[in-house]
Amino acid sequence: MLILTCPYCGVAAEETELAPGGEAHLTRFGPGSDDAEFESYLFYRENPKGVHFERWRHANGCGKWFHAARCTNTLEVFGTYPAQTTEPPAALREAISAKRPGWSWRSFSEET
Amino acid sequence: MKNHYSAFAVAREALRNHTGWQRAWRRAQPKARYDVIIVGAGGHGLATAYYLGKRFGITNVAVLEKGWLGGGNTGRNTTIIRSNYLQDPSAAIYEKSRSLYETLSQDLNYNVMFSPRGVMMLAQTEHEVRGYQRTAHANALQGVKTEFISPRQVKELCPIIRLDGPRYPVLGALWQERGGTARHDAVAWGYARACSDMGMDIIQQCEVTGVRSEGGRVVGVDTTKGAIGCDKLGIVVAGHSGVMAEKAGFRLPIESVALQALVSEPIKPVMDVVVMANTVHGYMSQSDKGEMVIGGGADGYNNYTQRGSFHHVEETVRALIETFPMLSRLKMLRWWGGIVDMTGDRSPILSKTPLEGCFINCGWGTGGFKAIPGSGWGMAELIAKGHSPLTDAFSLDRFREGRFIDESVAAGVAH
Amino acid sequence: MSIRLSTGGRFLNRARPVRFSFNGQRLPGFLGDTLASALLANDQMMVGRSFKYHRARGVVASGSEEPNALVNLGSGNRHEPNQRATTTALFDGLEATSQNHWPSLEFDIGVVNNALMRFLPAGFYYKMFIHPRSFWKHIYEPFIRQSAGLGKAPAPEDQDPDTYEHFYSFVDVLVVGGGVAGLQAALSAAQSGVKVMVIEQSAHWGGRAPVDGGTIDGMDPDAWVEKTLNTLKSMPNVTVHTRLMGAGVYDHGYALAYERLSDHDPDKGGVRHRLWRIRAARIIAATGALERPLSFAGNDLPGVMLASAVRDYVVNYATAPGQSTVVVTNNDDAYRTAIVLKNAGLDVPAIIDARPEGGGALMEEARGLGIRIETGRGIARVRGLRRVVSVQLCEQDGDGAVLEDIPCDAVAMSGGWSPVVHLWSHCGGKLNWNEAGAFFAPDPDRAPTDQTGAPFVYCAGNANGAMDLKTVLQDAVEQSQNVIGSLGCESGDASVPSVAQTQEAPLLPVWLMPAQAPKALRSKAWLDYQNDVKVSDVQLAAQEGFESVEHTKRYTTLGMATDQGKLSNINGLATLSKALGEDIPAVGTTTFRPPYTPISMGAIAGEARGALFQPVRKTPLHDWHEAHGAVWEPVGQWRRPYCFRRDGESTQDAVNREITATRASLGLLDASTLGKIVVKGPDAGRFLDMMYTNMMSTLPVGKCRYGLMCSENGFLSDDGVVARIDDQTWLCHTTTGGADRIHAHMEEWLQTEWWEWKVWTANLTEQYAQIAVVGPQARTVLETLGGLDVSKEALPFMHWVDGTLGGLPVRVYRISFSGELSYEIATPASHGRALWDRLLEAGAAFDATPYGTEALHVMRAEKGFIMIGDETDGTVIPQDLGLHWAISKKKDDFLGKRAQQRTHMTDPDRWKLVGLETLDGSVLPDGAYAVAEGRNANGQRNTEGRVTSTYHSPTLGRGIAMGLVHRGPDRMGEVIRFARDDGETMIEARIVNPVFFDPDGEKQNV
Amino acid sequence: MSEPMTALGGAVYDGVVTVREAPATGMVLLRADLSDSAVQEAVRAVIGLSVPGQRGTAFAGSTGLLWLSPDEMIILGSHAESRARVAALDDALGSAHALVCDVSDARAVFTLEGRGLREILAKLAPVDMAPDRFAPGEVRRTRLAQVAAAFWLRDEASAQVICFRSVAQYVFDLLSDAADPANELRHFPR
Repeated sequence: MLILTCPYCGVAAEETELAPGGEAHLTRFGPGSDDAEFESYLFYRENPKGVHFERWRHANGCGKWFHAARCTNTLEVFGTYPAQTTEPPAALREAISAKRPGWSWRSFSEET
Repeated sequence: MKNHYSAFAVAREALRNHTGWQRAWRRAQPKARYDVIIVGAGGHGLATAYYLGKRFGITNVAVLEKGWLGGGNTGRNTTIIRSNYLQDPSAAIYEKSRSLYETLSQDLNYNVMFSPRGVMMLAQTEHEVRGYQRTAHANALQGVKTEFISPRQVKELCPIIRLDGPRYPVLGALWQERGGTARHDAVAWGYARACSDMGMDIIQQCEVTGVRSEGGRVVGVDTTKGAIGCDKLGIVVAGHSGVMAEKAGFRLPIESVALQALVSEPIKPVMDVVVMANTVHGYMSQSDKGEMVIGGGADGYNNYTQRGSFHHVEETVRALIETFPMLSRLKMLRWWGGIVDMTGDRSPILSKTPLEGCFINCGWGTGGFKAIPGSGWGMAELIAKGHSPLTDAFSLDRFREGRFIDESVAAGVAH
Repeated sequence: MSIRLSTGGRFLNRARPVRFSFNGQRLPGFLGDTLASALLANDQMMVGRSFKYHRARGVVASGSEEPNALVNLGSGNRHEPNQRATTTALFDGLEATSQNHWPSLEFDIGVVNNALMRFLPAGFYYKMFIHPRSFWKHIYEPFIRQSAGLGKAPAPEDQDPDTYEHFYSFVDVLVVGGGVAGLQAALSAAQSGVKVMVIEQSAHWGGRAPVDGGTIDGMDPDAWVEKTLNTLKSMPNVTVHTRLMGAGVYDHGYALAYERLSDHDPDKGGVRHRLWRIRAARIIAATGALERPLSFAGNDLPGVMLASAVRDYVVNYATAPGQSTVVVTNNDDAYRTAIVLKNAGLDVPAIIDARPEGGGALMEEARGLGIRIETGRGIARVRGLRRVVSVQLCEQDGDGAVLEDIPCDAVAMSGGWSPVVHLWSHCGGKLNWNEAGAFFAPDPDRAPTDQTGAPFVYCAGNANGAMDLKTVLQDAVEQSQNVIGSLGCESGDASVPSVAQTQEAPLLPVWLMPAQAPKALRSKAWLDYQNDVKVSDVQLAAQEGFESVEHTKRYTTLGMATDQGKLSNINGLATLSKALGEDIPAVGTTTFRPPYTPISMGAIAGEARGALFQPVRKTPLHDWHEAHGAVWEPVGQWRRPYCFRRDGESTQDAVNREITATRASLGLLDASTLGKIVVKGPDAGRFLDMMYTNMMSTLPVGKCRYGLMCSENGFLSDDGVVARIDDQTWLCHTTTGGADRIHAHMEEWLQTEWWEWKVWTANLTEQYAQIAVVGPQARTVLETLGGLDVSKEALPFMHWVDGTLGGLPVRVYRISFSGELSYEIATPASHGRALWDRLLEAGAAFDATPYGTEALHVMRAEKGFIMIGDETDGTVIPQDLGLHWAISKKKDDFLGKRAQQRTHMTDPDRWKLVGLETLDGSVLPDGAYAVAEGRNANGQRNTEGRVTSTYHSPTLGRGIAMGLVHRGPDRMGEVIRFARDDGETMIEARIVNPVFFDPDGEKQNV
Repeated sequence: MSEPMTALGGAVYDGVVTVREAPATGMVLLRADLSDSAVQEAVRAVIGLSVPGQRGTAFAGSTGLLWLSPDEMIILGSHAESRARVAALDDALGSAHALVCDVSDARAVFTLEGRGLREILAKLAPVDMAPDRFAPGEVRRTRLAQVAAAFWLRDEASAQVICFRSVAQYVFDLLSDAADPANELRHFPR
């Protein structure tokens, strides 16, 4: 039973207040994209056993979408942050590097 | 030569204090190479190996298991067997599977306790009624024997059901008389014993750490017990398919989530059918031990812990109490979680992969146990011949073409 | 025989005698008894039958680990199976019956299994019943199921009369277990000021200490417990609860606790069970330890009990399981039992100690009391049929050669103690094997971790492997300090109470007695009493290659009974490891799953039963519908009238009447459930152009447009009429099911993809009641209400206007889903009922007829309008439905556009929407498929279409249907065949235009 | 014009606390960037109260402000005046990017009166109701059992709960059930 802190209303919300929204930071491919790009955008999700970035909505709360960095293997939460961004904040990535040396997710990794 | 199992054999052994029973499967060490390596000694992996030998005479096969055989979802599910699916490709593979279950105990000389006690899916809204009538029509043309039955018939088949629930009265049900359950561990053990008897090596405590390829073609695997060569590789590792695929150098359109199940304390027989109530997201059967076996919901987020969130259990239990009031005074004995692979259309993937000679079987989501024999039957053909009518529609490229196999259209969940 | 002692009994209230019944026999007891102690006090040694062999079973333990003493409790709609007698408090009028036997406890047919025991070893059923095939389902399985299954099911028709509830609690430190470890840990933690909650599963504080002796701070344990508890109760930051069991530990500090409020007093009133959902920053599991049985032949006979249990019954309940009790042990603790028995004036013929040198000070104390002590010895077998008659003494190191037969009527055994590590393990905590104590204990380096990655479960006392009073209290303080430190708090008082106790000699692991026991003895030495798993069964599993502990457990069913192996796991594991010739830690341990002990389903459901099972959503007109014969149809959580039945009418009659009346004159529909989402902002038009397949930005103010929404995957997901309110504002109608979903969908795209766009949305669905006024007289009735010009000129088709009708504030949309002249009128919900009443009043002259969802469906089908959920099912794209006119060609992007360009979506062979007319005028079956020639590669019949909607049209007096057909629109006039659900009988239908009624729209455009 | 009807016509239950459906209450929804000074100014001008901070409330007599999210606020007031208030706010907000709607009829309002109200809410909402964790003046959006709701404490003995109108009966039944005197815990200090 997860607890995630909503960056908008500041509530440490338990899972039953939240709705999961899948992988974060997807790039939308619309008309003009090729089949592979579009297929990947719709169906190929990161599925790491470890550090993951995902979307949540504070559905039974302020209604806002936010992002969470979470370990899918231990359920440790490295942090949450607003959805209006295209990549994880640098400070958060550093915090993760401190706890999970050598982590990587998509193009992001300890080095970046 | 292994023991032949029979009442006579048991009696004979009883008279000599059971000293004559041999190992159900040989203890094996990896050879340098095999014609086919199957990664994952769960039901699907073992069944694939079994039919490779049985149907195509390919017995130079190793089944590699990181833990203990049958220790994944095969041993964690609620053992429901049915084939009343809507879409043709699903109905085909699940019905093949169901029909193989009918004679599996005899084929394997191992009692898997297939119990065709009947499966009913309750229709509790007008929309569900229409959905199941559609399924019944489809099944009739697919050669799957189902019928849409009345509330009265529902009550006759399952006296503990409450028909006139205040929220969702039972308006009828989709009934498959030859659906049922089987003993999950026995399915894995029976296949393992038969594979071992054909000379195949089942190697437990052997984790695959890498996949070897040359010129885009698979040539072997690295394992915790050393490198092993092979011509063909079958990856059948529900819950960890993504992780294995990565080792093989390709990606899969799946996500891994936790699915929960629970059992009550055992009581004397009260329910001789399997009941699924999709409107309220609950399904239940009674095991031979007398436990009420209950399927819960899946989490909506990626998770490898084999621990689900409690609120799914809560939702399932309250729904079932509404349909089966007597449950309220039963006690829950144990609940647990398993990791399942979810695909974009919630249907499985049985397919070639970008790596030549490497085949994948995954994405069964919440419904894999019932498919074990059929999946093995089709997967073996796919590996041996390059394609199979049972698996063709479940190929990876369907996501690119938009050729989905969506079972949710008729009714909710796909357990 | 077992008896009640004339004095003593810590828990007994001798002033309060009660009567209870067991198998119909009325028996006496005292308040404070458990059912188990009361049964023993009445010499009821045999209390049940085992699962597989139906062997006689008696009480073996004194707590929640009890595997044998399970009963059917209560009667009628309060009947409950599998109640543990050892944790069931006695009350006046308690009714219990024993389980798993027929016809009676004493004479049980099932006991033939016992005679056949050698033929029914572990896993026998995997090897038998294979032929003939049909026999499994019809003969073998029913027999196995009937003979298994334990308790009797509650009656199917009975509703549970009791109620349940949940409670959310948030604490810094949750202490599970009210023994001295838990109390001390709570005290040291609380002194730092953090919020502490202490929960104890039983009704009594102090755990074993008061029974086991020693002194704490110079007080006897009882006094210390009372003092400490009073201190805790006096602290504002501490709450303490009894009858509240720590059931499960989940991620992020979530703990489930199970409170039994009235099981001990059913007439108390109020909820029966309360499920606590506790969020704790840290959990201290002071859950104690469980004593292990010893594995010798006949250790399952009624009268053979855990030494600690015998002690508990004497000290706590003044009940002596036997007059003459032999104690058998591999450790010093069991000597306490012998001493307690002796001091209670009972006979102890011998203490049989497997250790060659025996024990320490306690042994001397026992010897001093004149008790005979046999060291290096064991029990070859226990003699007796349904109760103990004698034990046969042998050398522990031998093969069971009998040295002497010692008469006795009870045996107290102790194989050492195992920490209760369930809560530690639930959330991933790992264990280490402790050689000296021969048990698994928590490995502090592999603790369960919380959302910050920090360990959040700590074990203290016995649960942490600290096994004597002194180290228990030291460990409690130490763990408590660790917890406080990990929370970054100032640790308070870290002093440890002084303890005086008797030193104990080391234990000697004994996994089989005697060590060289032959098969004959091993096959009578029980590991799992309830499931009848014996030492020989585990050895057979190993012989057959079931080497993993999980395999063995599943093959033999060891530890899978209702006690979940609390007594059998370690003994079974040790037996397996010996059989495999491996160390115990190498073989590993099985995972512990919640709950710690079974909890009621009722408690899990909590308040969500009956009226509170799920919310029912009601429109402002709900009560009127209810009062006027509404046949309800659940639509999501809404209830919508399917139709309104009048006296004597069938549902079908009512639907036909409603349609006819509406088409002839005037119908009224409660459309309040339709979603109403307002979208406003400089970028609102641009945004809606992305949401909808059609162009919404160009919609003129004052006009309406029908719009389609697709998922990004291309499939049609919702539809509805959009109205342009002003320059920057649109109002989007959605389907009933769509309101919340579509609003969330809009917000998702605005917040996570186009957050730069200036757009606000609000879901106004429930602000308005909305009523459709439909039929030739629609305009007249609105004119009768007055206040608004709704003429053809003032309010043309697909326009809207604000104003008042009959004095009520309204917004009127001139739209039609029926093909009739039709207005949808929105008014604030608080005026909805008033508007409805006025419409009925004004409409009376025109036979104003309220109609339901089915009439709505039929009328829209007569006009060939699609319905989301009927024509669509998540696999249908707008192009399949001939809705190209609603898909903008001008826009280079909208959600779903790219998806609809994929090969399979543009395939000309897709099934497309057409109308269907049966040649004989009958109604096509719902969901029927059109059959094509031949079969596919899997032998399935080929199909070329399916029915999506099918109705009897009272307007046309025939069956009408819509369906998706292979290249349908190109095949107008063609006759195709639909199969009935037998797959054989065919119905012929002609492909026609889906608009069956008023194709030119003359009725709606008046 | 007819008298506005509330969902339950003022239903009442007397238990550990008194659960009462409040009379028709005016509610205006404001969606705008609440940190925008123009927006704050407009609100102050029309309502006479300052925009509260995160999860905050502001009250003056029957008028109140509820912070629902960084861009969402509810203005409480008399039911009769809400339409006028919408117009006034629209004027005051001028060109600012904002959405103002009358939502007076979209919700049901309940009052809880009595010292036991914290434990009533703690039975239904996954919220720490301890006095040192949830104080008067804070508004909490969460769920009550199976539906979304929001509540705030006016003082230790009175709270207000709002939920959507369609589930008013469900929420009233929930609160009444939780307030059954037979199930009182006295969990929180009073």
